[in-house]
Amino acid sequence: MSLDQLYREVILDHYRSPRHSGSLEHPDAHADGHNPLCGDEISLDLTFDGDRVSDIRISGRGCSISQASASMMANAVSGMTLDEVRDLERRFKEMMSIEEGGEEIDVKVMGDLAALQGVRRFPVRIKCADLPWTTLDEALSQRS
Amino acid sequence: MSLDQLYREVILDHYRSPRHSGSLEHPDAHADGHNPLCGDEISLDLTFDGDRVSDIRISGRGCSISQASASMMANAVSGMTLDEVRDLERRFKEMMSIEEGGEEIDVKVMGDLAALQGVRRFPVRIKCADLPWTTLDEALSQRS
Amino acid sequence: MIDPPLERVDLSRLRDDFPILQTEMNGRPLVYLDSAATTQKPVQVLDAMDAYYREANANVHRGAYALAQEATERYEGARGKVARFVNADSSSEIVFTRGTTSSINMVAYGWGLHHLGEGDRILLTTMEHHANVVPWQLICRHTGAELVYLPIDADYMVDLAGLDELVDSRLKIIGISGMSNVLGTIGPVAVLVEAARSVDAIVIVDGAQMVPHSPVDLPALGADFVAFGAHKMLGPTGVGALWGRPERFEEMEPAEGGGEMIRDVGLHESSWADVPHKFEAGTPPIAEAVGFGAAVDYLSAIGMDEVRRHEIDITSYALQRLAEVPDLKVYGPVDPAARGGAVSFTLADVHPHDLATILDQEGIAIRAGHHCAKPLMRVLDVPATARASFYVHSTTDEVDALVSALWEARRLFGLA
Amino acid sequence: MIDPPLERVDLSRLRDDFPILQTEMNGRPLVYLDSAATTQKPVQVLDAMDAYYREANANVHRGAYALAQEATERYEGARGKVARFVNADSSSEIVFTRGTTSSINMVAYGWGLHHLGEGDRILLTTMEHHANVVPWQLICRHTGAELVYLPIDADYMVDLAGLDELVDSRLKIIGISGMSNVLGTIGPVAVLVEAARSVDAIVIVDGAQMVPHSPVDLPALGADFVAFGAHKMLGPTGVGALWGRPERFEEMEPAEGGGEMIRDVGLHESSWADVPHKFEAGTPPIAEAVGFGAAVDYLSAIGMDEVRRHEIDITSYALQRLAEVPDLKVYGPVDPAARGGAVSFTLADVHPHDLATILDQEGIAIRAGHHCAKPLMRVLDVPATARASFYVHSTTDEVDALVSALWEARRLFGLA
Ligand SMILES: Cc1ncc(COP(=O)(O)O)c(C=O)c1O
Ligand SMILES: Cc1ncc(COP(=O)(O)O)c(C=O)c1O
Repeated sequence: MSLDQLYREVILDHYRSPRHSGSLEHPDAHADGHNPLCGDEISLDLTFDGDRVSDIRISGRGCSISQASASMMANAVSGMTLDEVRDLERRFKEMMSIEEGGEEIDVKVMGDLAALQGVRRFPVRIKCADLPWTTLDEALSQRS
Repeated sequence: MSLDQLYREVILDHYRSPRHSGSLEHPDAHADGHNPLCGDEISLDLTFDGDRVSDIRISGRGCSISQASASMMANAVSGMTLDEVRDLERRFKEMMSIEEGGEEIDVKVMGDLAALQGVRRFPVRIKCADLPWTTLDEALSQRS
Repeated sequence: MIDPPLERVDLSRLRDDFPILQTEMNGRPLVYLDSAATTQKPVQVLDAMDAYYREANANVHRGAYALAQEATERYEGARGKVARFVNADSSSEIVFTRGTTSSINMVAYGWGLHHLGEGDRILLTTMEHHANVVPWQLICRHTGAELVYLPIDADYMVDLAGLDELVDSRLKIIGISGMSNVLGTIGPVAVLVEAARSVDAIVIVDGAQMVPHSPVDLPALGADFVAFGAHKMLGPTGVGALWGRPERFEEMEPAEGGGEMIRDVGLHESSWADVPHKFEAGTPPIAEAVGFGAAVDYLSAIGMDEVRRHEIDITSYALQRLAEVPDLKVYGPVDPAARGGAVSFTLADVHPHDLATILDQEGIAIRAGHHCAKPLMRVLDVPATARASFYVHSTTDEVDALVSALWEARRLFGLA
Repeated sequence: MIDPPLERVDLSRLRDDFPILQTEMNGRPLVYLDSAATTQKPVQVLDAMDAYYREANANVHRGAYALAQEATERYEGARGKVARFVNADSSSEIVFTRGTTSSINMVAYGWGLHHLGEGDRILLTTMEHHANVVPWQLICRHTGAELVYLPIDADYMVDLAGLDELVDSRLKIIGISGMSNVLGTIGPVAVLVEAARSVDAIVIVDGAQMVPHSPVDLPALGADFVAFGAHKMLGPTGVGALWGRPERFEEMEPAEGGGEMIRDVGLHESSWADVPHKFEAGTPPIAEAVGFGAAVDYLSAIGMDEVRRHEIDITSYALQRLAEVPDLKVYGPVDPAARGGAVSFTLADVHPHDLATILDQEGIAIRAGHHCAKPLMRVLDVPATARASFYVHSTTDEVDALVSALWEARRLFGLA
């Protein structure tokens, strides 16, 4: 049943206990994301150690999909180099856009994020899953 | 043919050679009439000798119906007492509103104005025929 | 046409008039519980518009041919119908606009901009729709006037305790929702009208929800202006109305300029047509007004007393059934007679958008979000609510479907 | 749907798409020669709106259920169609409005009110429609700016001789009709755009007649804003569009406040959504936008080059045939390639309203009056003109019927 696929336990877990929650006092980069259609909000702080994300903190309000996506993203990118972040971002976008029954998701690479693939079947909600990523994009673009 | 009935010679004659045309330098009453729907305009000056219309002058721009109606009206009311004017006004309104085949028009009383009865069959144009009369109404109401 | 008045039990017969209610959503029969956002349209309304275009379409006024005359009669006829529906004394008390939002902006720019100055005050409530907040913020910027607010109390009613303190010579305008689209709360129009009278302020009622859902006699309401729209009362999008007292309309300047609203236009100066045309610049929404007329005909055939009675019935039932769902919180008055049929709620920590998605899969359309009432969301201390809202065609079966789906949401979110 | 592109000879086939063209007026087959006032609608447009209400009606944006998503897609899809029709670079260059008048007022209040001051100037021409005159008069009152005008020359073209003198640092806005609804004259947009550039003024084109009647590439036109409406291009009443350059839209303030146009609303301050939604306060004309989309689809299927070619053909023919009628005077350029299909005329001393009545009896619909261009009527020194205007479905037979009826008018008025 597709709703069960959408609201998998791992998603609800990230929704209810978001990882990397909070903000940083002296972030190297910051961005606020906002989905004007549904009102979801994400606020994102980053620090870097050279080319590497040394810390990431997120605060926000919104639906389980946007908040879980943010928590999973924070988990994943923390400690990654910028190139690795870009690569993951590309893979995530791909996952959200490919047809069902298309290319398999590489669960090893995607980790918890793979749980979001159910969102594809709910086109209205794809923007929710995307919001943290577009916000991250903006924060990174500030830096360069 | 009803158009021939509408555009009778007497109407075109009043349209082309309006009677009592012009304005008065010291009118006892004055009113401007305007049909916002078609733009027809009537400007009307009156002097009185006691209870009697001693002079009436009209200037205006508009279709054959409104201008002929004004000219015919001026002809008719000139020299009339106020009561006679009111009476004629009532008869005119009646003529414009009665069903075709209804009460006969008293041509003796109405004179040239009877020629306007064809207008009834063109509801859009009734306001044109009415314009001089509503303007006269306003001028008279100023006086009392 | 349906025959007035319908028996109470026959309201369900109306459903056949609404083609969309025969369709499915996500493979399930559509359960449309979003009438507060926009209503569905009966065939009578669709046919009136279609017939207008097929038989009578022409630009209105000024047309000297029969077709233009017919179009004008249908358009002005619709104005007469809407006027009678709200018990106006004359058709000229009804200005056709683009919708409720447009009607309120018309008063803000047409009356507010010309009558407000530095230090003047506009009184609103914290339950207002953005349509009755933002236009006044814009006017404050232009005039130096300021906004003050009446709060909402613990029973979700407008709190009038501080009213007296706010009523003084600075008060020029009171804006009040006749019925909240979030809480269902009926606004205290009568009290505010009395307060306004004492200091010669004007009252504008946001009637977007009030006019569709209850019998209204606008002149008797005592307000100066009432804004409402067709699409929330079975009519089409693209048209609304502003009812106003004749003397207030006379004080009001046109907010837009153009054709139809003029008496004369010179190169540098112009003069205006009479009310209501003075406020209807340009080609009006002609077919939409005709549809609006057909919508009020339809509602009148049911009878607005009956519409209101049905709304109280279905809302009572919904409030009762929703109370059975654990962790569900309703935001709004508990007494169905003190409120309309918009029922906002949250379910534990399930975000309203997640609720909407879950219900959507069951064919149930509800709204989730801030409902264009962000200030109220802050008062309620929630980012959003879910909202089910009813109209003449709503049934208890539909409420039952909603409640079952909420149980399903509980299961999906692991709420024991 | 009709198959693009139609052969030239096949345009008459289109008539079957217009239900009203199969009807009668005063017992005669309707000869509709008033497309400049409003156009008739093909079934494709009526069906698109009807289908919207029967299958997809819901309020747009923010809806988390499938029906609302579908409604949003049809609404935003229509924006995309209109954008492509005018060759806009992006959908966000199209703001949906209530119509041409509303679009111009939006620029007047949204841009003019915020960028004009005492002594600034707005340049118009004496052939403008009231919709492109009165809004600027209103803005002048608010800002202390003043209006200046370019006259019309003996050939009914905009007289540019005095232009240089008027182009200086005081000039902030130029408003120009892309095509006159009275004279048919095509406005000298390119020349005015160049003039405006030299002093950093903006140009707004009244495209009410231009966009429906000729192929347009709005970004290439060089203007800053172009206003147009659906009902004069086979679409419904109640909706229009404002095309704008992105950078100008950024400079522009919302003219109306309400839902949909906000990012956040506080009690005293609000922030705006992105363009184009920033300018679309309240529930938009959804079904009407859908109808607008269907109308541009229909026109695109014909091909706008073909539309223009047909207009030149039928206008040439009409000018030729009208020249045969003694005492008939045409007001407008003689070269069909320099003009649109609105042909104004007078016949001896027969008042245009009398002409319209006479033609009406023959089933022929023409307009008589000032055509919302009173300043131009004073220039032409007539109280009114009669006007026949054409569109894609107009035929030479209809022109012939017009001409015979004019002979009948001569007889009735005793013109030898
Ligand atoms: C040249 C021109 N501009 C503006 C308008 C106004 O358009 P609307 O009445 O649809 O707002 C019209 C049509 O009446 C027109 O012909
Ligand atoms: C209470 C209230 N006021 C105003 C509005 C605005 O109406 P519209 O969007 O039709 O202009 C709405 C509906 O959205 C409403 O519910």
